[in-house]
Amino acid sequence: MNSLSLTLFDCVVLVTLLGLAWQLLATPDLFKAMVLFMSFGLVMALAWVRLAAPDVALAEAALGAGLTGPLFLSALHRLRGTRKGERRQQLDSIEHRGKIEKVTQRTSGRIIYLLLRILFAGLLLTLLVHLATILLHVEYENPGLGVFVAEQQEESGVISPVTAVLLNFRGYDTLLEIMVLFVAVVAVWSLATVRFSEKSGQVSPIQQGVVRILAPLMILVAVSLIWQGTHLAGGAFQGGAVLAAAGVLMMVSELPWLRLIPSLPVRLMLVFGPLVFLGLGVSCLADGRFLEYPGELAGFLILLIELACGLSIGLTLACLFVGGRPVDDLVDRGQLEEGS
Amino acid sequence: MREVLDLTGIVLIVCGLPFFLSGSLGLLRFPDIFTRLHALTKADNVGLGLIVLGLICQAGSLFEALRLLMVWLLVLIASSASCHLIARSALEKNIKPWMRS
Amino acid sequence: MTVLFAYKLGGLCLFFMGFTALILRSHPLKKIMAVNVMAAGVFLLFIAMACHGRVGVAIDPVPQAMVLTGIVVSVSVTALALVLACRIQETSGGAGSSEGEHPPQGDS
Amino acid sequence: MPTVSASFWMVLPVVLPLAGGLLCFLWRQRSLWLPLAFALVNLIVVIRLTRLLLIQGPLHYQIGGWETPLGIVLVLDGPALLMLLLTALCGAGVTCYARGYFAYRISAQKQPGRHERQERFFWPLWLMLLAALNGLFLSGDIFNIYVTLELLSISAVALAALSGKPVAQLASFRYLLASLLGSLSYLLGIFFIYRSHGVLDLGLLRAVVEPGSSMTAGLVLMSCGLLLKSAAFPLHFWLPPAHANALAPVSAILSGLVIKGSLYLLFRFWFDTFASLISPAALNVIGMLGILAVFWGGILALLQQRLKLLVAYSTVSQVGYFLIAFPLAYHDATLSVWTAFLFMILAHGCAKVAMFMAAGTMYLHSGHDRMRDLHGIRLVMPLTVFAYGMAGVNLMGLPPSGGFVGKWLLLTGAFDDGQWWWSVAIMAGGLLAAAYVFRVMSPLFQAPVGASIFDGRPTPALLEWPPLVLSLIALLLGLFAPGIMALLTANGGAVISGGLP
Repeated sequence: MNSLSLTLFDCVVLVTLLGLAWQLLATPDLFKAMVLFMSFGLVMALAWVRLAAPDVALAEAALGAGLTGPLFLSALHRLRGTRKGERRQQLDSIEHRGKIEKVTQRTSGRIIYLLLRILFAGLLLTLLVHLATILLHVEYENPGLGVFVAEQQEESGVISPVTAVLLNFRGYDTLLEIMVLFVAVVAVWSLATVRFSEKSGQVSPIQQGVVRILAPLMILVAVSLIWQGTHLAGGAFQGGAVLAAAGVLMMVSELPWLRLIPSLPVRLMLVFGPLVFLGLGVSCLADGRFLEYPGELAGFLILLIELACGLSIGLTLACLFVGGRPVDDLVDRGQLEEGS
Repeated sequence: MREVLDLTGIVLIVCGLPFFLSGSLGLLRFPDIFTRLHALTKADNVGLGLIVLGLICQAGSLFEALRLLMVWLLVLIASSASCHLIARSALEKNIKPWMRS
Repeated sequence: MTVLFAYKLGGLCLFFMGFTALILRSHPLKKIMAVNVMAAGVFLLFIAMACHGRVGVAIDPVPQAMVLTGIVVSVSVTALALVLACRIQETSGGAGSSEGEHPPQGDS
Repeated sequence: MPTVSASFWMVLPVVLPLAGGLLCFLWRQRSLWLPLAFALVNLIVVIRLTRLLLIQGPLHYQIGGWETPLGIVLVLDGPALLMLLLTALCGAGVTCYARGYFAYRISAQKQPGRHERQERFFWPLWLMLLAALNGLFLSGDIFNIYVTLELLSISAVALAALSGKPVAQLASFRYLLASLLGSLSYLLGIFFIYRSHGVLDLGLLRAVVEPGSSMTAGLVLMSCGLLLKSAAFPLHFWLPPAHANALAPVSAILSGLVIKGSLYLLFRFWFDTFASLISPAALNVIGMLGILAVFWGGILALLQQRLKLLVAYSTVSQVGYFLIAFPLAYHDATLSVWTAFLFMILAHGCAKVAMFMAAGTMYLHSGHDRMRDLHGIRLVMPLTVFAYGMAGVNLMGLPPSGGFVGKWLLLTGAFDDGQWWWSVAIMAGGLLAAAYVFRVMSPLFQAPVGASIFDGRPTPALLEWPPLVLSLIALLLGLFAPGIMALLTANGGAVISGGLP
């Protein structure tokens, strides 16, 4: 890395990052915080590019900024929609606040409260400085596992080192991580229901038209991202995120044919990727260890796993965006009334 | 030949930058949402167009140039659509356009 | 090296800023955002560690893979936390809200 | 290195529940056989692994066939196997109990759709949690442990929120934030460790660890995360509401199994992998926190009006005992404190699972768990009350229970190296436990005021027998002590695969 030539750029990125983070955490306006959060994600993606991590940059742009932002926005929308008083969204803190206010009415209480805050800040600052000095003083940084990855690259069946680590050397981590995504969907479905068949009918025709053009393109991009993961930056997560973004766009635009009712096909799709990954891993037990792809088939198997997982991840993320088990009024109205 | 291309590229990019600058300034300084949208879309359309043209001059292959053009096209579609949506929802919320008073 | 150190310092700052906000902010959405900022700080540290800044030493892909894993995990946890926050709001409502429109909650 | 053909059994405790969770989600008809089959097969696999361990000694399994610095290795040694056994036993018990629990509630005709929905989501979440726990105990790689911890906490949070009550959801939101904070702290710790040694494998780390500021920072950060996740004293705020307001089988899982995961890791890191970094001062701090936890949890348990909250606070108190084991283990050159720690974990796991299940059955019958109003419930469900009492004996630490063996070993350890002051806390904590257990038992045995408050239906066998069996196992654990010691020292003479520090 030609380290000194771009220092100004780095400084701008860093200062923007810290400033955005400070602003988004400090502002009392939730919507503003939301917008700042999305831009924070985008600047973060810039930092990843600068730090030679294109895979992470893609994932951050697609997942961190592209999907988390809408997640927050729809949550904010739901939070505001439920109650009239936007100001009273402090769920559990009202009581707590009251206590603090009661304490701070007296001068002695105010001083103690201030002292506590100073103590807390001082503690954190000391910790920060301590950790930073460790980072500064210990000059020697281990080269890490890069050497080993480079040595074994040939045997992994893929060209991109990050994909080799993700799906071959440390494929077990990735398997569990996909399970985390799956559990998140199960958890979200167990928590809330969303009425899907309600349509506002107020979507602008221009939006629908644009989405009709963009969605197929995005799906194309997603597939190519998954495919190019074997030799360039990209892979199942990035591709899946783009796929999910296409799904989110279509849902927001209320395209008529799109329904995400948790019937068997949808559940099958959700389970498909994890099950293929797990199944291939187990089938490797036939003549080897768990997840030990036979040499000549490794590349093909990894591509297969990436495709299957990419599809499932896309659907999973879209389901997370929906934010609950979609319920069709016509199909299980009875269940909804009985449930919460 | 190479130098001419490089020079053209740089000139185009430098020409594109003021559009972004004025767009950002407009976003910060203009009085209401509609005028701000106007400022932003100018930056996106013309500024990005010039920069993409400048980059195309330095592109290694035709494929790469096409991809850059594609980026511009997509941003055009997305920005005009989102501009429309923002203006629409502003109108729905009965936000009155700013008048010189 | 100094550039990388600056990034690492930035990562640490993000971590502690998020931590402070997580403790001091009371709104659930703010808390979730604070956790995300903390996670971004840790990821920044990992990625800055991965590119060593030394000539001839390959970039270590293992921390990059770890960060990818971390990003996916944090997105899924964020989604769950957001739905949970919405549910709390919907079922308990704000103080003094109308109770009639909710079905009575049964036993545990 | 054992042959490949036999050691593939080691991945099954992870792979089978994962597959089970996916399949349960896919076929969501209420069915007993699928989750029960998976829980039983898991038990069988773990028993098979026990035999394997006894014959061959500690096992290593390279996933994907990659050598250690690059790949991930699963490690099966004595402590890991005991934790697997605990999880498999309690898991089978909880699975049976949960089936009975949901069937009982669905047949009560009060909002059956809601209970059916809860059951439908309970099974996949629970099997995923089981897989995460098994993966955690088997894992030999710090980053892989992070992923399993995340899988564990996300499924635990989802389970805790399953009851749908606003209180439970609020509690599980806090639980989620606390465990996220713990995970991030752990991840930051991994950063500091990886940057100084460039390896993630526990075995390799043990070989290269040397005192240094970066390593210490890493270990401290990781330990803070784990302490938060295991609800050690000042960081326990999230535990009682989350555990007390969940569904009964979920409370049992959370209290009996989930917090044991991070506690076990903590002990393993401090006395196995990073043992050379540990200073006596740090251990004493942990021990003091333990003493505070024992008293704080015990006193608050005494003050509770609700049965499930009492049991939850008793968990806070019991976590204190595990922490007291830390300073004692440092001076102890023999195996006794490791054994004590594991004994206490086993005994507390079985007893707490049984206790929460018994409390849940009482809740089911009476519709509440206010202790004042539970008079005479003994007449309605003698077996459940008996199970509760047996589990209580364990918490008090009376012989021949596993809790007794654990505390006895701790006490001898404390006296052996002259640290008698720890023993005062251990014994006082036992008295506190006796007080809060009897506080529950006495109303249960009083004459009923009016029997009509109880649901008139008979208690199904599935609700009665699992807590009874588990509490009896916990009670008789002391009698199996020689066998368990044999497991710990199987074929190598060392408790852990790499030997003690």
